[in-house]
Amino acid sequence: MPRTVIHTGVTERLEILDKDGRIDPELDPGLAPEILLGFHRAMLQARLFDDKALKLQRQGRMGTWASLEGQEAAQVGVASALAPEDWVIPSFREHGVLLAFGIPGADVYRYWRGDERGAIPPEGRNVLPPSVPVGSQLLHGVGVGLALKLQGRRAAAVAFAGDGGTSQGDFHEALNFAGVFSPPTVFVIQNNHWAISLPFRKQTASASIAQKAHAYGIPGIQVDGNDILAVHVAARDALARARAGEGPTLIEAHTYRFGNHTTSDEATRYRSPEELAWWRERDPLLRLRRHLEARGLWDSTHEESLVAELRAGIEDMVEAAEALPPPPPTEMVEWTYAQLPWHLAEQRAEIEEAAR
Amino acid sequence: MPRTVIHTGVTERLEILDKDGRIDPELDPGLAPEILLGFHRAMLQARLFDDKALKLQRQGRMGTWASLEGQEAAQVGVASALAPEDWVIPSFREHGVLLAFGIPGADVYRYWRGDERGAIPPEGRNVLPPSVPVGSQLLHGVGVGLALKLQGRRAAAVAFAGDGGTSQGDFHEALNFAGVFSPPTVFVIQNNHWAISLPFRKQTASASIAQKAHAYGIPGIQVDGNDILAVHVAARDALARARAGEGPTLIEAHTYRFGNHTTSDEATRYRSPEELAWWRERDPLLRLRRHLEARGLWDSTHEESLVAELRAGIEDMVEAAEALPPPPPTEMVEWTYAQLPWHLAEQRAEIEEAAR
Amino acid sequence: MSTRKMTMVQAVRDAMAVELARDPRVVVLGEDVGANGGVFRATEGLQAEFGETRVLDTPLAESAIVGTAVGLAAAGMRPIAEIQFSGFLYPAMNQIAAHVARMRNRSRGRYPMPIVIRTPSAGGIRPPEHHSESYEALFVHTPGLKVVMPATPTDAKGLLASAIRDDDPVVFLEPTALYRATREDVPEGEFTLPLGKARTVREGRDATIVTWGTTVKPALEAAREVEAGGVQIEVIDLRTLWPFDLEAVLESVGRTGRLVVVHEAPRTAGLGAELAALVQERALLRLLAPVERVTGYDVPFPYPMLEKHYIPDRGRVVRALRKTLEF
Amino acid sequence: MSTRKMTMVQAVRDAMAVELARDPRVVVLGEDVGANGGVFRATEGLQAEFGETRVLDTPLAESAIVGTAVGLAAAGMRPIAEIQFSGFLYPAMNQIAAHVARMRNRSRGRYPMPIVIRTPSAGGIRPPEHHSESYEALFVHTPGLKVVMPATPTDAKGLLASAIRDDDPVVFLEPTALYRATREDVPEGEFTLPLGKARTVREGRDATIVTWGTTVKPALEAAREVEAGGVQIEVIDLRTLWPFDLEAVLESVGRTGRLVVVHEAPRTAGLGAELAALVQERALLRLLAPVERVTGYDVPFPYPMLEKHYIPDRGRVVRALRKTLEF
Ligand SMILES: Cc1ncc(C[n+]2csc(CCOP(=O)(O)OP(=O)(O)O)c2C)c(N)n1
Ligand SMILES: Cc1ncc(C[n+]2csc(CCOP(=O)(O)OP(=O)(O)O)c2C)c(N)n1
Ligand SMILES: [Mg+2]
Ligand SMILES: [Mg+2]
Repeated sequence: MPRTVIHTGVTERLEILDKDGRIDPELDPGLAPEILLGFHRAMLQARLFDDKALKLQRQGRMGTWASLEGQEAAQVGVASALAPEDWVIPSFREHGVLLAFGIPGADVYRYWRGDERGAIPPEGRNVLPPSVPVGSQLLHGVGVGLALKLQGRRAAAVAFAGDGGTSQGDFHEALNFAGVFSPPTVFVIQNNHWAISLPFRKQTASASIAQKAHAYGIPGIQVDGNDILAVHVAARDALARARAGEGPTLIEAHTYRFGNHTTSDEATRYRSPEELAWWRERDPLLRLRRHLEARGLWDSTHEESLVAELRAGIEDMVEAAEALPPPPPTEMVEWTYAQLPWHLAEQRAEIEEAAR
Repeated sequence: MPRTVIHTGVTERLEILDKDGRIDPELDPGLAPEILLGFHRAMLQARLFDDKALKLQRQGRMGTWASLEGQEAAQVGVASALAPEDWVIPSFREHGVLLAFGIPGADVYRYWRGDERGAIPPEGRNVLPPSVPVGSQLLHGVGVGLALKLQGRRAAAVAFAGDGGTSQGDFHEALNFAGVFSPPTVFVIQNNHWAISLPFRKQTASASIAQKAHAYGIPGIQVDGNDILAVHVAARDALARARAGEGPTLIEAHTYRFGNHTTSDEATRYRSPEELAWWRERDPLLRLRRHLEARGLWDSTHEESLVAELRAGIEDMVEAAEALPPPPPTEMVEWTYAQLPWHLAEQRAEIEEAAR
Repeated sequence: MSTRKMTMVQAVRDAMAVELARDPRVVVLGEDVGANGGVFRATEGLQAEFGETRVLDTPLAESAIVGTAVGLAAAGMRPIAEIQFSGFLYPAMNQIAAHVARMRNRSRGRYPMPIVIRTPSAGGIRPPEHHSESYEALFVHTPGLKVVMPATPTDAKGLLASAIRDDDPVVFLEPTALYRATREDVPEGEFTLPLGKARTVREGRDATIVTWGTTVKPALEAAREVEAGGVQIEVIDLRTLWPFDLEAVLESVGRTGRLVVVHEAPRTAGLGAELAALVQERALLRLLAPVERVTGYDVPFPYPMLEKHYIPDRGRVVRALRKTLEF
Repeated sequence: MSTRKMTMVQAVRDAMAVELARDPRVVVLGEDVGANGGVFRATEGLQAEFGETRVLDTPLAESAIVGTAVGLAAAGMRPIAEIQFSGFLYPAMNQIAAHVARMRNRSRGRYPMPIVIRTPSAGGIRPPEHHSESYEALFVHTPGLKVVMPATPTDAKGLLASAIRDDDPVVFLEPTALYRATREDVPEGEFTLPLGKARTVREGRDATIVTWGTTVKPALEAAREVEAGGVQIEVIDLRTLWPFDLEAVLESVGRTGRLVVVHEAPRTAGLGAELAALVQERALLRLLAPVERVTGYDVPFPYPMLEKHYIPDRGRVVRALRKTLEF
């Protein structure tokens, strides 16, 4: 009786599609070929969209950009499990989630060109603007989930953060609130193993992020985040539970950012080419392509024509983004309050005078 | 390979002295009778000291008071394992820790009578002033521990919080930093099952606080916090590891506050007499007394004379606390900066003028 | 309109009860707001009346209380978040300043933040550290927030109801020292008072005092004392601290030519500075004397033994009035 | 004294290198301050030189960075905590305001807090949201802190060294837009400049501009432009924002009778308000015109497309100077 075990927390990892594109037969979710082709399309679009942004940035046509290359499966895997009435609460690197959830690419570009208007989601889609203060948005995921629950809606909220985000107090408070109030909220942590220059092993002494779920009495799972099937299945199941009133889940997607932290960063200062090479072999896109090819669903001709089609679409997005004239300077005071208070009315006049 | 267990976190609970005063022979730390009598004395002193404060408060001779009754073992058990060169970083309920660590009771009373001077520890003792913002002090425990480590001292820091404190982001950040930097810091959470009116089961969906240690890769243990031996042994071992450079520990002491949250609270509004009665049967003081009595080390005569002796000492503390004249009003500006800046020199003059 | 005698804390409770009944989007969340009814009883009985889904006892985490409110508001609710004491607003500061205050702007109106952050505030009840703070200037300086502090039960009810109905976030500071200081007839049922309007507590022609919350009382006492000397002092209770009723202030100072601002918060970069700055900017030539500030000192709010020397009292306001009148 | 050409960010680095070498109690902690040398390279090479126990790469948690610094300082160290951008000070606000600023006072001197909180600050580099903020007023309003913002490489070095040696906590705001804007000869080795002393950048008799950080440059440009009309404008760089050099300000305004305060932070309850309040309080009869404020607007710092319309520029300062001169 005296020295007793009071809790045993077991944490699992899910992998379905291995790096050579083979599916574990026992875990095969049996998705239709169109679905798999759709995953591939969305991942490729995300990669090309990202690549274009980096090019634009070098040309001075884009602001600071946080590249998602390498994290396509982690992002599309989740987005592909969303229903239109779900809510997305992103961090700043989830361009792939947004695109796959139906946010116009032109808006994403607008936002990162430095225009607040790019954060307005189209009617019928609920996506909060990117949250820059790391980790803080996870709490919004709790609140949105709670609102959906109070309103009796059959919808879920998905909130994103990175491995670095798990060190913030808000991560803890969000997961603890989620444990207590059981909102339909799925927390997706893309553990890309770096928070700028800090490697995951210095971010926490915990062996995984998934195991932190036990601290909150909620389910947690680690998935191979470069395995679109594992991510999709974990997200699908978590979302189904959420919508069914069974509460929150923590998903850790093990992945890697191939590029720099942002266009202001130089990753070679702090990480080795060997590590990068190791992860490039586990490229989420290649892996799915190998699988599709092995099943005779895909070949290089398909690939080439899809790339061309997606590139053309992305050029249109760039054009649309750049076609939008910058807002007038007075725009900056229009949105702070529902009605313009006296001091901002005065300041609007100042702005007009200064612009003259 | 696909669905694999990546982590198994086992959490244990330690109990040595049961509620009837019997020691588990396998776990008996074999402490000398003088030590056990010392524990009893310190716990009794804490209880009488607390009781006196409540009386003074009712007479208008004390400010708001947070009663420790019921938590004597959790506090003395830790304090009794401290070395003089260790650091104590308390919350606001640790009067029993302070007394047992050698802080003059008169100072503790002074502090709670509303006089900052009561927070100055005697030379040679390092105790930070009570920290009122719940949970925030745990980070100071990390910093103090880190300083001790950098300075190469063989000493440890012990930081205290309550069950409610574990919901704060700072708890998480502190334990995560501790996992990463491995300071000689022991975190003691007195889980008294209530944070004002919130019961522990609504504070977190986690089954215990101890298991949260797995989220940070550090050792955690739950102890029966009303069992002075279990608390002492867990604290002693954790402190020994800390001083030996083996890093931090999280200790959850399961206990109960018998009284109101503070003198501003009315606990009958939110908790049942049955619950209180259940815990009163597990009174930490009674339990040790039963043990001592069974071993022939104690009886009611001893008890009566010790109560009388301790009460007399406490009366002296009250007298000393009340004998200290209140500081002059200008005292309030003297300590904000090392040197009085111009604006506070001016404001000091204003205070003098206003006091005239 | 029927009325009932209420203390301020009862009026606060009443405003929430009425708005909870009126609008299903309103929810209350905070520490000890449920069975305990709040540590000051401001939410007494609300959970029993409206249920645990409308009145939520939260774990002990202020950032989470406000951050959850952000999500609730984004998804169409109108949360009232209680922070147990204003001293514990700091852990929520990131959520307040980075999200509550900015989400409407950041989303170009798509996600407004109709949130009220209620918090017992200011000094006078001799509590432990961090239970007596006056942080209005921090929130006034943070674009996107409105800031309100009532000084009477009626104002508390009407302004809180307006704050709850307002589409913008409101930091609602409740002076603990006034919670039970007086009872007065307060309208029952639905009742609002407009935000952004000051209240002239006493009319006068020789000097103006602008103040709010706990210091309205010493200001009035000082006005009466000084008036024994034959002058007349106007006392304005600002009520809405931002965006405040500059018109009322300028109108009054335009007549009196003399202004004393009284507040509990530390002086430097406090709201008194903004009042002084705006008045000298717009009425320099009307000023017969410098704007005086009677405030808390620039030190942490002292522990109970010295608290009464910190909070502006009648004597200090009288001295300032004399100084401005004799300038 | 030998000198070397340095940018501001090099000067900042140099100050830390010198103080780390000089005093074993000094430690640096923050996000990416190690191998990466800080996102602006302000700590470049320091970890290689002083080791991982003196220069600590922390997990991503600002409250923890500052809270750990509190413990370090209490136990005798002199931590320099880097917050990666001033926009991320908020999560650390509770530790800063409730502990860093109060621990000395709370312990009646037993636990002083010789902490420097360094943080890249203010706008002009077209970054994402929360990377351009000017929060000096929040810290000026918080008793117990000192606040510094340099505008030149030399000041950055000398003031940072003094801040590190100071026994009180200093919030040290580094204007990112000036990190690499200029290079100048900066003294090598040990070098300090006193806190609390303003720097007169340009002398003049007709109006005074008080400013700091990024807006010193547009202030100077405006001064030059207006002087073409035959007047002389004094420009004062405040450098230490609290407790600031009131004497220098009053001396100047006493001569010129006109004051324009220029800062990037939002206007309302900003530091400009305090300057206006103090100047009208102590020099009302010398004022020939109201104190003018040229500031950021009372909205969140805009995204890159509109940022240049937010930050006070030469044109806006010129207009304010003309207004005050023509009053
Ligand atoms: C509160 C806060 N602190 C610091 C930063 C600066 N910053 C931006 S991204 C980042 C690293 C984030 O790492 P992680 O959470 O792992 O996400 P990733 O960038 O890898 O996607 C940092 C430190 C920030 N945005 N917010
Ligand atoms: C940050 C913060 N929020 C709220 C409070 C008000 N408060 C004081 S004690 C307390 C409950 C603390 O519960 P717990 O941590 O379990 O400690 P206990 O009182 O049981 O010893 C609360 C909410 C506070 N002091 N600090
Ligand atoms: Mg990462
Ligand atoms: Mg408790």
